[in-house]
Amino acid sequence: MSDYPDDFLTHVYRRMKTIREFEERLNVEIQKGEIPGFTHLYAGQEAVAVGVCEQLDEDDYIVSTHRGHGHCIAKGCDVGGMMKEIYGRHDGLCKGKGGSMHIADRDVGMLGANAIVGGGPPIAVGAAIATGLQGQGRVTASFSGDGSCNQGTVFEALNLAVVLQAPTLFIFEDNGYSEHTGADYAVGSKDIAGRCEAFGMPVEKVDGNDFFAVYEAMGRAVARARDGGGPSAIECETTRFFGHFVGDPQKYRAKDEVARHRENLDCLKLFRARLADEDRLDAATLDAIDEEVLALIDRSVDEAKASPLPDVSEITTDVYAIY
Amino acid sequence: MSDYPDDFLTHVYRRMKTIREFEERLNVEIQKGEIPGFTHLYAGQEAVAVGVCEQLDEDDYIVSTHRGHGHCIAKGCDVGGMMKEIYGRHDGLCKGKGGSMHIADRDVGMLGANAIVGGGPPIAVGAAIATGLQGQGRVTASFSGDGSCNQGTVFEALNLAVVLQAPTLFIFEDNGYSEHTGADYAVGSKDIAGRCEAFGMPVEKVDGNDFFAVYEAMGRAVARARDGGGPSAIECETTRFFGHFVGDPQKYRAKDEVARHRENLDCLKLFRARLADEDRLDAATLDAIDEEVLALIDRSVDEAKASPLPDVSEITTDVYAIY
Amino acid sequence: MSDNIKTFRDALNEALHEEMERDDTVIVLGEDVAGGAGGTGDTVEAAGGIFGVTAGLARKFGRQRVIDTPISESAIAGAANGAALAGLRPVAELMFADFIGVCMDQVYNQAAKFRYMFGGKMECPLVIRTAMGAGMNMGAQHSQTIYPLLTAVPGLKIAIPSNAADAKGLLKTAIRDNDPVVFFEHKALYNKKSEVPEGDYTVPFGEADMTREGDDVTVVAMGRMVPFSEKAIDSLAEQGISADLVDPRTVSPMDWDMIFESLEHTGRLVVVDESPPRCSLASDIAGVVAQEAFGSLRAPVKMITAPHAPVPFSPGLERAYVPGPDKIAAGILDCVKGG
Amino acid sequence: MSDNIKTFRDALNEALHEEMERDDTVIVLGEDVAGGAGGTGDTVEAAGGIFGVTAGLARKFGRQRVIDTPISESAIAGAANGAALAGLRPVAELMFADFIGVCMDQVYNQAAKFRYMFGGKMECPLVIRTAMGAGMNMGAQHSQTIYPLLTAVPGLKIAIPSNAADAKGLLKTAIRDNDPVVFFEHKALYNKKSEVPEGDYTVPFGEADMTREGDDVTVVAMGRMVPFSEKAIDSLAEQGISADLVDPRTVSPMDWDMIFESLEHTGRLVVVDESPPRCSLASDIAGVVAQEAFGSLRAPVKMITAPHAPVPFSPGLERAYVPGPDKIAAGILDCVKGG
Ligand SMILES: Cc1ncc(C[n+]2csc(CCOP(=O)(O)OP(=O)(O)O)c2C)c(N)n1
Ligand SMILES: Cc1ncc(C[n+]2csc(CCOP(=O)(O)OP(=O)(O)O)c2C)c(N)n1
Ligand SMILES: [Mg+2]
Ligand SMILES: [Mg+2]
Repeated sequence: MSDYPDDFLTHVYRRMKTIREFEERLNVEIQKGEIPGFTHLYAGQEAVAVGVCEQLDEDDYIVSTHRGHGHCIAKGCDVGGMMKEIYGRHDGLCKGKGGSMHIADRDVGMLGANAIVGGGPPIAVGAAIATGLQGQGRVTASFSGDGSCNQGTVFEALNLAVVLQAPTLFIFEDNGYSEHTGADYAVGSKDIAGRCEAFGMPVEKVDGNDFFAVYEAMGRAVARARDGGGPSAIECETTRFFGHFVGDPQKYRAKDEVARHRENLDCLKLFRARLADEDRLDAATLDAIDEEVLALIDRSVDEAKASPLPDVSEITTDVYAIY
Repeated sequence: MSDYPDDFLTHVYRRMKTIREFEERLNVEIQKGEIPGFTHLYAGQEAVAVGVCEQLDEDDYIVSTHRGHGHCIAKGCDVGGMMKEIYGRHDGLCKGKGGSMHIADRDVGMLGANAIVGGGPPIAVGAAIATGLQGQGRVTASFSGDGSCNQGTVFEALNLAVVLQAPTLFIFEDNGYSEHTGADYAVGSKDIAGRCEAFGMPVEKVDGNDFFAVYEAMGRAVARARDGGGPSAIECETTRFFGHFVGDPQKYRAKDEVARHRENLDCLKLFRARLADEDRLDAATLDAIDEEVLALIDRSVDEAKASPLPDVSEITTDVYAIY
Repeated sequence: MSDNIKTFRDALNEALHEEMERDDTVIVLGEDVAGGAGGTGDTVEAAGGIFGVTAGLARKFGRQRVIDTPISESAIAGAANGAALAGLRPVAELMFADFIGVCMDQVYNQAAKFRYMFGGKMECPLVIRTAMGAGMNMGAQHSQTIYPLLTAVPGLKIAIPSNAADAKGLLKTAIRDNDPVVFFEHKALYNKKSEVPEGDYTVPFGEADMTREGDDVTVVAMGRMVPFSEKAIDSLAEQGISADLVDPRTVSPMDWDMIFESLEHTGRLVVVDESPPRCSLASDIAGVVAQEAFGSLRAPVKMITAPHAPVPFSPGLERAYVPGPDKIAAGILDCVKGG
Repeated sequence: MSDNIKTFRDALNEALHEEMERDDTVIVLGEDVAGGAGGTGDTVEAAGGIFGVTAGLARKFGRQRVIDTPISESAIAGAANGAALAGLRPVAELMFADFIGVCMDQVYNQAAKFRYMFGGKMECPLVIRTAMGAGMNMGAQHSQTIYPLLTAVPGLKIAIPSNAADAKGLLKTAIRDNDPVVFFEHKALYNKKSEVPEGDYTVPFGEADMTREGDDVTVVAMGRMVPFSEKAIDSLAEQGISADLVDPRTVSPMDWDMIFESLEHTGRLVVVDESPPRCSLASDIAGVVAQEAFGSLRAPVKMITAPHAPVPFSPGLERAYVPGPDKIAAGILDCVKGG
């Protein structure tokens, strides 16, 4: 870690912290009834999104999932625009038409969250075909969960990427659950990485709560892909700090599981501990970032609440309408 | 082989020969323009169908593919009824409504050919769930091709069978091609068995032109499944003696490939050679079977041609009609 | 409140309990239908299905008959098909109707066609239960009413209950039917309460229900559009307008006769469908009427549908997207005044 | 015979060649579209696609732009989506339209909805070409005309050419369009020859073609039903009956105006659709007319469709299943005599 410059470390910390506070705040606002719809929080998994996206340039692509806020923030989506979108406001990133599960921003290479489990990976292969053809060494990262990796579309994408040697990075976030179902039940082989390997691509399995582990594995995979070495996969073991969606009573988890994981597997805590161990950056610097992040989130919520809802005429714009 | 009784060997030979001659004759009739539609011939792969189905009882199930004639005959479908079906006659196995790609016969445990690549395996898992629940140790075999094993539905079926430990036998017939595309191209990992293993089931890879190899591997898999040991897979390397469909010019194959394979990989020849080697059954016995089979096929074609077409009123029977 | 007042959800749950009790070939499968599996906690006590419709089934009937699956809708629908061909009566849950896209083949090419393709020799007694509809701000991929896409498919039967009593009776009929049935449950109705008769009863397929009777216009509506249309019609009473309201309950088979008979009396037709307009149930009914009951029509047919757009997320947009009582009332008025 | 007489297949092939030449962001992908890959033989010389529509493209434009895929329709459609979002103009081949069932999600939930869900900031300029229709005894899973299922989906454009010239012009428009287009090619038309203008031209979406003009009835038909309807109409001339024949060419967008205008003149509507009746294009058009042009109608609308059944295999059954010229003529006669 000693190689990483300070500004990189503060940047990474800020990104992870921004995701965390974004989600913690959403959890509060949703329970207050301020936010419409169906929201899946990413808290706990920040090291994956940031570890992956820090290896990407702005013109590389990502394709995300129903649990996409973290991926969006990590890829550089505007936090204010996201918050407005989640509040359904007219100046949200998608004009309020998409919502939490459909945030996208081509300007930063974010090709879309996706409310269909397994919807993203085939799309990612297509983006990789495009950049492959355009020949600038750009890559596409595709996020999937442990549950998603039982959807047939995901395997088709893995195989197609191998056949075409499309520069795709398949990131599997194993947070142990798909809704109420444990990965130990639904993934018959109990081994996601082994599947990727069997489809013919190199794979690494890493501790998804350790930013550096994710970042470094992604670095190897991206280098290979940019170099014409084709697709790779990374399996990240991580944990979900909230329920599947906000309001989920989580009876299917041991009573103390979340508390234990918040204690022992919190990627932000681990990151700070690692910095402390290696005597990098002082706590005050990080605390100051915390303050800034909290202020940013406060501001984004205030602005979202103050922002107008879309005009009803927007219902039939942005689609070819024939009535 | 010395363990196998004579009547088993003659039975097996007759079944394989029946499939072969059924297909050879269809090839002729189709080119004469006598048979409607789109027909995929199974010739060359007989050892797989028969090796698999000989391990099954009548009340075990199979689920087949677009290239299903061999599976049907091996499972005990009436050859005359099949021929009539392929000719579209009213007394065909499916009243002429299904045709070559949609032959089924529940009475012999044949749950249907399927014109959708990858359509069958999920259905097979369901049949296996049913027999598993009914608790009589019955099993279901599911046939797929090398091309089919790139369809997402197949992977979903593999995983679901493992999760539920459903007594399903997944038979992959690698005949080297899906339509014009080589398995060496379309199967990114070039290894079907490895995929099955990665999904968590035991798998054997066998010479699909060797009846005994298929039969014995299937025996082990079936024994395990009947015993509550869950699903297994078998990858059978074999070859297609005709084009993808009748009329396919097969430019994508080396000019002499079919001739070479007919010479060296013909499962019937290999079966006879093995019998001769081990001094079992004389040629005359087998030649007599050949004669009987040819007579059976002749008769089935004659009867099919003589049989009436379905009455037009049949268009709207066997479906819930509201107009 | 009488004990017979139950939610739509509980009525469905009761139907499942009773049918599983009555017939041990009935099984239930889907994602989290048993409450989840694996993990570190107590899945048996967890709700059954994310909408709770299958709650308690696993505890009562065991995990052999109430099967939690991976997220593999093609395998779920396909396994239901195979189990049905092999003699069971599976009830598969497709969590959101929108997800039909990942398992459409098993529904429209397989289940729907087996009996016909196989010459009448195989039946596929399968039910696919699925939650549909807008109203909860779930966005474009979790809010659709895709029943027109499946009504178009010969071989499928399509049920769309609008109240708790019908939900229970129709689900029982669906489970006992020997053809594949797709059973659409509107998410916004799950918590709606109404009277549900005690014990075992069925509601036949192909028999519509007339929930309002009147003189000026025939309104046909399904699912959540039925209570909305009732509101609309009731609101028009003070203007002296009355209507027949036909709730088909199943749209395939469809009770055309009740619609045609009503039209003989009223001469005017309004069709209300939460789906976008093209190739919808609204245009289907309007089209059939224009052919079969043209002589009865005294005014242009009026179709009230969602606009030709995906379902928007933002609450105001979604509210305006879904035909509501006001819009329906305005449409009825329009139709009555027209012609 | 003039050089401009070409098959429907060759017209499509020409459009693909010209568009790939004109714009190097156009790529083609699908099963065997390049002729196959791997294996022991010579795939470059093999036909392009099993219907030969993409023949010669791989040789000319290379396998980077003409991509053979495994049998993975969800990945094909999904990859086309991703490539489109990333700036290409993919033309994906779905070998048979019936196969939509294994990739429906990528078409109806993804491609169709991106632009809307993402607030207008992303376009998905994608074409899915697919072969449809009965007439070749391919059975229930290889013979359907599933365009109603996709016409129902907001966000998709739907083209259904009926002749070689339109096939070429519409395919060019489809490729240049910034929305996803599903392009339906009737298998029984591939070998049909007709005049195709030289060089570059486009046929706009949403503009119908009137291929017959007359007084007694308006016939609307698409795909193979157009030549069949022409035959039917021509056969009625000796009985003194004449008809407008409207070929919409695209059914979404749909040229309603031409239909309404024709109806003002004729007062009678016959809709011919190879699909089964429910939620079909036939009932869609009939329904919209019953709302928008009711005043023009002097007789019941007549829908001529396939029966509500899967497509049967046996040749006699299949022939009787598909609306043919005789049945269409009888339907027109019926309509003209009625009301
Ligand atoms: C095709 C499809 N099936 C089911 C769902 C419902 N659903 C949404 S998220 C989810 C669980 C996904 O689990 P996983 O992939 O592990 O992601 P996580 O929620 O843990 O991030 C399910 C079943 C869906 N959205 N799409
Ligand atoms: C979903 C689907 N996609 C494509 C096809 C067209 N098709 C029919 S058979 C076939 C090749 C199948 O290859 P394989 O699984 O190896 O079986 P084989 O033909 O060699 O027996 C294809 C592409 C189809 N029927 N269904
Ligand atoms: Mg998970
Ligand atoms: Mg093959």
